[in-house]
Amino acid sequence: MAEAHPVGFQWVMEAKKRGAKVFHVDPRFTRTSALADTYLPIRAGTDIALLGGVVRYILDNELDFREYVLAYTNAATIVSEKFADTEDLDGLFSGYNPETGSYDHASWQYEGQEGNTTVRGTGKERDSASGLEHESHGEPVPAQTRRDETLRHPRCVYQILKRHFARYTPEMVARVCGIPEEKFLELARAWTENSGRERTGALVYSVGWTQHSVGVQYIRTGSIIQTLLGNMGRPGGGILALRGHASIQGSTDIPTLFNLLPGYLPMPHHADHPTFDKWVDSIRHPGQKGFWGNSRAFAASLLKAYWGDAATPENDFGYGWLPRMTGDHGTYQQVLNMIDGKVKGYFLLGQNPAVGSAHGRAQRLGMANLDWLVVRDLFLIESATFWKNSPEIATGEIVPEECRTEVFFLPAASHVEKEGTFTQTQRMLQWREKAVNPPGDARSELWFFYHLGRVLREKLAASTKPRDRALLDLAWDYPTHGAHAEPSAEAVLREINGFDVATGRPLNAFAEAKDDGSTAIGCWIYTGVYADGVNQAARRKSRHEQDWVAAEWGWAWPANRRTLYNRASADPEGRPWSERKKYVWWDPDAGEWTGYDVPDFEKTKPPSYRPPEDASGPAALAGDDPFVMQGDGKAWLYAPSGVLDGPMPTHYEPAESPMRNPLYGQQANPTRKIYEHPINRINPSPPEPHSEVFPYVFTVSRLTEHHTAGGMSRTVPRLAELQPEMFVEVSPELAAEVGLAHLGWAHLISGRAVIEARVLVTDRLTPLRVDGRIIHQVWLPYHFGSEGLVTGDSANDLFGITLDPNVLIQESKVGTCDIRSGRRPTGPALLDLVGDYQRRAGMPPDRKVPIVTTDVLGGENAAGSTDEQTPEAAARDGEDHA
Amino acid sequence: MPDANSLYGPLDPAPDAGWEAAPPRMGFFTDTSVCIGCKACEVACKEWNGVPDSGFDLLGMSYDNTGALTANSWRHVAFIEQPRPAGHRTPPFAGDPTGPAAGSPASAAVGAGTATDTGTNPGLPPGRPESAARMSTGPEFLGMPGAQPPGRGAGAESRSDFRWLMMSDVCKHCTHAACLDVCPTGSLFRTEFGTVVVQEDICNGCGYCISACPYGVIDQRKDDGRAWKCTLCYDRLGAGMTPACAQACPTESIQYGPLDELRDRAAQRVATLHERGVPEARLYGHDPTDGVGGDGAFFLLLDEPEVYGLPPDPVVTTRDLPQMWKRAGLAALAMAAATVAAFVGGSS
Amino acid sequence: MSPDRPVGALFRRFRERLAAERTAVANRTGGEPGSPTARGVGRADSGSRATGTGAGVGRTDAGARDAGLTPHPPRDAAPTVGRRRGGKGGRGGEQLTVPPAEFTSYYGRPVLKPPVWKWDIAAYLFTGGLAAGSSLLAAGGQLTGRPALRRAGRATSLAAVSASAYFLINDLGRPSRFHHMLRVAKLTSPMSVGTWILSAFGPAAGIAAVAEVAPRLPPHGVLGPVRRLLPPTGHAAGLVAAVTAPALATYTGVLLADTAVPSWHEAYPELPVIFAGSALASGAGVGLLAAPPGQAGPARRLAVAGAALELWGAHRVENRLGLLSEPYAAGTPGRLLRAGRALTAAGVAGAWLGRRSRLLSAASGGALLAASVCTRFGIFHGGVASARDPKYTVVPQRERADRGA
Amino acid sequence: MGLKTFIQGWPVYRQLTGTDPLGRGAAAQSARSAELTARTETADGVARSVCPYCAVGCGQRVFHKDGRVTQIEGDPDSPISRGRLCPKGSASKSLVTSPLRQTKVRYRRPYATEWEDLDLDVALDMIADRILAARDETWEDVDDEGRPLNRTLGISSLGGATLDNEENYLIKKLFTAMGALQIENQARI
Repeated sequence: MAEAHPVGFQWVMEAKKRGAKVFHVDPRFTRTSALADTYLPIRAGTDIALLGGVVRYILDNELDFREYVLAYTNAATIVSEKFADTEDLDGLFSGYNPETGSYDHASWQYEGQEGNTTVRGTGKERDSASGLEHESHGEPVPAQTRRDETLRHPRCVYQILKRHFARYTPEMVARVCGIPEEKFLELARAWTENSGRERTGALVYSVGWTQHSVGVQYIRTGSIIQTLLGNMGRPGGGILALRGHASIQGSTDIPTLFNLLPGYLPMPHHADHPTFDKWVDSIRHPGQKGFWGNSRAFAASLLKAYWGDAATPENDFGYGWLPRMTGDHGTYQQVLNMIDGKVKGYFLLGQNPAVGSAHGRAQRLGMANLDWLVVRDLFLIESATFWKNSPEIATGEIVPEECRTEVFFLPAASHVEKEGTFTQTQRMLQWREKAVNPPGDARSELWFFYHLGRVLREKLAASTKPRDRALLDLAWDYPTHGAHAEPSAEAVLREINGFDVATGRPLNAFAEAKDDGSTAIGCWIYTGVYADGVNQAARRKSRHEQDWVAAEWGWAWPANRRTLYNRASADPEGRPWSERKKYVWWDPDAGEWTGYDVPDFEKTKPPSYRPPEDASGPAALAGDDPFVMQGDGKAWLYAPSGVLDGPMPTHYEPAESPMRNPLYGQQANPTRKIYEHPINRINPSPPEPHSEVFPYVFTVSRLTEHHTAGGMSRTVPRLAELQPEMFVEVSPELAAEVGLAHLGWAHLISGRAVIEARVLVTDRLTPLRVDGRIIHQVWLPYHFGSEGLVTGDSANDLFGITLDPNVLIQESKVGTCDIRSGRRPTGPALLDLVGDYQRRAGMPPDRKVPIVTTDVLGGENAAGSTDEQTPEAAARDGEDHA
Repeated sequence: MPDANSLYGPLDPAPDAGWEAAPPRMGFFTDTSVCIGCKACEVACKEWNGVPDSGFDLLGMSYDNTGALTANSWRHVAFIEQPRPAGHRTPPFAGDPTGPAAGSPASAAVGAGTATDTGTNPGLPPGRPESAARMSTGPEFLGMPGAQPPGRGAGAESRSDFRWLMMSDVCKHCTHAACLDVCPTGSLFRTEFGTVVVQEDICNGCGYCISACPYGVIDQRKDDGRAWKCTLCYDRLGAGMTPACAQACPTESIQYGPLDELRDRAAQRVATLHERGVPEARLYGHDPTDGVGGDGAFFLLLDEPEVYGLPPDPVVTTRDLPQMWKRAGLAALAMAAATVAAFVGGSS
Repeated sequence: MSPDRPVGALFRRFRERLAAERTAVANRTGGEPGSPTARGVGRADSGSRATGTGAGVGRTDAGARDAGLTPHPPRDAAPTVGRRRGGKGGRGGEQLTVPPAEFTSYYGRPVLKPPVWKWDIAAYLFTGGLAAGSSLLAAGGQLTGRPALRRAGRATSLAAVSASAYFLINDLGRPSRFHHMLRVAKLTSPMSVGTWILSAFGPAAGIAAVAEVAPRLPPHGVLGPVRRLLPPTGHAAGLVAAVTAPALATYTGVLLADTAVPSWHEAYPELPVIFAGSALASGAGVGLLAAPPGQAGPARRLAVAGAALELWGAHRVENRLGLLSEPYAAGTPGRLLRAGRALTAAGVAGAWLGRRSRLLSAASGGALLAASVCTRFGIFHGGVASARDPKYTVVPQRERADRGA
Repeated sequence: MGLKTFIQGWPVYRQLTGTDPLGRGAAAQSARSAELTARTETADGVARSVCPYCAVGCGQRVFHKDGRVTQIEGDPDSPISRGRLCPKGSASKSLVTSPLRQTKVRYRRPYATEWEDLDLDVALDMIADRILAARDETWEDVDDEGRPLNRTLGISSLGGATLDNEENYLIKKLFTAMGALQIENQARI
């Protein structure tokens, strides 16, 4: 955190000053470790084993915050007797289908609801990253579930959890993670001792967690701990995702993602959502509890915002115009399609996949096989110059004279040359004022897309093709100003906020959304950012003039709420759990919820409220159901649906690992998304042979002095001089083993590429004793590329493409490689070296990666081919580190 | 009239430099125990003061690629990797199969030899491998690093302990500033805030200040010939603003304010750290009775000053200036006498 | 002739001779060329880095002994560190048995910034002293009726002071701003004081020298009055110069001492004495070169006085300062100072033995001048070396701090 | 300048007559130093902005004069950052004023080995033509069961996560309307 989010880290130091204990878990000793009270070096890719150990420690010693757990979680709920755990199936859950490499969730359901799930073969949920749709939109679980408040029932969630994590003992944690037992126990003790009624503990992660083939389950494990300890919805608690880009949160809220529409509404799927009603019902699940009950209004209002007058109840608000998904259209699928010549044109908008995405070589070869490429950026980044200055030029894989890609580079306006809002990592929108005009041809994306749309509509004006109606009928009349006819960002923000179609009055809350076309809302969760016709995101009331919640600085969605689910900061009766930790509470005299923050609850719904049998939507939430977006108003320790790779987290080895999974016969995530493409060779892992060809584990992350792919830091002398060269950090032990010298050269080889770097021999890295053997890990920054003031090989070139099944985020935080002293070969010799390793490791182009590695299913090794497809997900942050 | 302590001893420098009704003396307190080594100070300083870059070479001095305070780096963040206990923290590598503690010393020894063109003179001279190694391992280190491969050196059997020291160095703005006193043009002068500033419109690059500074701070910019160093953002102070580095510092490692307040705050901080089991915490440059009359920019350190590249006990050269003039006078008289004798005495 | 030529030439010859001698020694002691000491020679005026100094010290001594040159004296006053390193080095070091440095510093880098003064400041130390010495000689000659001494003294004084001005301005980072020196008058700044001394001395020495052309002016016509007025003006100016000369010669000692450079600062009691002596000796040298033996008596006596002061001072700094004496004994500075001592001795001896030989007198005059050059450069580079090596900054301060603690 | 004022401006004179005989401070101050002011004081204006690097969302104050950014520093009012910035945030001025920034449209023809210039409006027009061509070439109306698809898989987009919400909104709106489905973002990575 100190490394990648230094200014955020000031609050950790603040807490430390007040006596908080800081633990840091990271494969390498970073600037954060230097300031932490305790640092735990861990084998990359084993966090679930560590966190699972903590879960076990909590349950075995009954250290959970029992009142909280009973009232606010599904711990007491009884699960179907059909459910079989990884304990019984050697690492698989019940319902696994080796053909599709995915799960049928029927057996995971609560007792008596086995027939309820809409989810059968989840292969298509995976391909359209739609698993978490059910977590965010709520799986249909009727209010009344069978519960055992004593938590003794063998099939209640509490007991199932206990059994599931039974084998995550301190010894096992040591065996898997390489963390000595004493160290682990110190962490477990501190965490539990500092949680409960009087104290809370916070959990902070970055993409060190998300960029894994089991990334979502990492975070699930964290949630389970924080929920058991009663740290959710309470001040000083929670799980904080430190995301890596100024508006990456906004990029998921108002997504430019293939499977999402603004406000986490799913992109329609050609098979599942033939009609507007089917689409809407798949979101709101008629009869279900919670705020998604209103989603018909949100959906209708979005389409109204898109197509204005042309969107009417009669034509389902133009639902028919929406493009339909048929499966995986994610960025990595796109790149492979580019290589296969299926994609004509590619827009890169302030993004540098040639350096920033996994498998840089595939990225660049894909770009080299387009008809045209549009790059909009501040600088000539690697992705704009791949045709003249990429590693593939040296190897002869790209020959400028033979590369047909037509490239348009359009200079972009910087953050001070345009106005608009960023949404930072705590969901807070902050408006930026414009300081100066952009230089020369530089323009904002707002300008580019507004005018691109204008030109397209002019060109199509005469068209009678039905396909063009969506463009021609688009509501696209934004006021412009200035010499460049810059569209008004405030006008767009108004549309995002939503307005009453008749009067144009900006809406104040998403509760005002209507499903009859009388309201238009660009992104329903942002409704309120323009409340009372005022740009709330532009508020800049000094922190000195308001309380510590600082509710009048910027605007946070939803409804300017700073802490989600904050109803949980009060007990079931609505009283603060403790005076020290009071945040939001029920005021009986005023008859309303009050506190420091905007209560995340219907303001006047008393704690004592119990819904009538037939209630649905928000009305079905009881006065003590704090988790208002959940189908049952409860926090889920066990997820009967929604998480595609299991109702509970399970440790799987990374897709590339030098180790056999010590916990189960199942080696890696059996539902991970893999691409079998000649260019995407995955290094062998046990039980496959030849894993010893790539004996070392490598992990990559950020340096404080650089930003992501370097486009905004290697171009700035102030930053470039602070970390001027690509390097690799190795432990003295590994240096001695391989014969590496400090500041000498080394090159690293994976099944995809070979890169070189200067060597830093440092005691900050250590070998780990894991399952009876020594594992060496090396660390690399991934900021370097071939352009800019300082250049170097790109660490991301080493990675293959394997994705988390829930959100289709690549595993780019851990891989296997070999490391050798000296510089890498150049030209064709470089390809020979990689080829030689591929031969030795047995990685032919048509290699099938074994998915199931346990014979519990009768030993059949199903290849990870996937079935047909479907929608959504909250994707997570690109880079930086755990 | 000049103060009795004009050349040595406790002194409030601004009035002594002729500032009547001077504001309270302002300064820096840099608390290295909360420094995260982010280098925001280096960048913020360069942005505000328009300081040129100081070389694009990987120095191999841990994460320090700046190397030293120079005319082109007015803040410098030092990084020291030591396989040594860090206060109350659990040993980071306890129980790990680590080898002998020779990684840091050996790497430091290599780092000692690197160089980069800082664009300044003398800039960043290379160092002595042995004392570099010693910095990274402490007195127990024996033998020449680099003589044996990393990880095979002498020292503890395994390095369970480890700490990473970071410290943002800067001009000390001494109470008795030798650079200022020896400056023949009055380019270096004492501001009303008690700080020491080079006036770029006056400096003629005589270089005297560079030899006079006991901390090795001030330095000469090659292409321009003048001497440059931290001004404690004199222009910002005039506008009632905080110096750029202190304003940027994310963790309040760099604190700016009236020196008296800072000294109290620092004393309390040391006390707190001692309570919390960090006995190695000590102040540096805070004492008005030290060799330079106390620094306007002082530090909380976690190891001996020399480990951070600071002189252990600097004394301002002008302490002895009266003596020097006396000696020169005597020598001059001797010269005259000798001449007279040579001409009047003797025959031929 | 350009004022810096003779000095430059002299200096170059010295470097060549010492270099030759060094390699001879290196060969005899099996020291490979490119060894730290060999590099040390090349370092003399290059301003490049002194990495190997530590390792070099011992070898230089060993080499020096084998070469039959004056070994540098035992360092009784030296703190433990200094002695051990000396002793160890004395046993002749192969590369890997360099004793561990018993001090710490940040990546072994210098704590101080070594002086940025180029060799022309060292040259100025000489020319300034020469100007002072010769103007005293001139005044003496003027008052005791020794016109040869007067003429030579005045001429040399002007030449030397002009050279001084050139060196000083040439060393500035911003020569065009040399006049900023006159902005302030600071007693705390030896360079400021020196500037004002020079501003008094320079013109006086100039006028005195110009006055020497009076006899060559036509007795009648416009220049007639000038011819009559010049001599008395010259006399006055000569006396003014002579009065300021001792200050000019000795302030430079303070100039070097008033720095953080360890071996300069600690030598503050001696430096003015050395420089005074060196100035006298060089002045005397001029006398011996220029004056017929008949008039050279005072010069010979001055030479003795100067040599005495210079040798006494030099001996003190090479022994009294303990560890901080090391830089004056080691490497180039050591060789320069030893050469200076030898030349001074030779010069004095020559001056007395050659009382009747114009040639021998002149030679010893030259030797004295050369001696002065060597001494100045030796002292200069000794200080620079002490600033380049963190040892000389850290060890004494650490000991002081520990004593204080 | 008269001789009198010259003399009085002479630091030596000020030393002799003033409160600073040693010439250390008041007497030695130059005219420039005496008039020195922070350029933030003389800026034409200051914009309240937000750091463009990571997602912490630190407040920035952007000072500008004559249409040029003259200083970017932390906003002390911000409850998030309290006026502090990391090295990247602190380097923002260098980022936006960098001489390396491209300010002209660059165009690379197929098979070309060098960039050439192109007028912005022409570029926009050419891009529009290529979009329509790709769209026509790869348009899918319905799947094999006749269910609507309304899309093209011939166009891809990958957006960075430093774009404004307003920009992302228009991007998604326009691409969706033209049937381009393969719109992705750093958020996936």
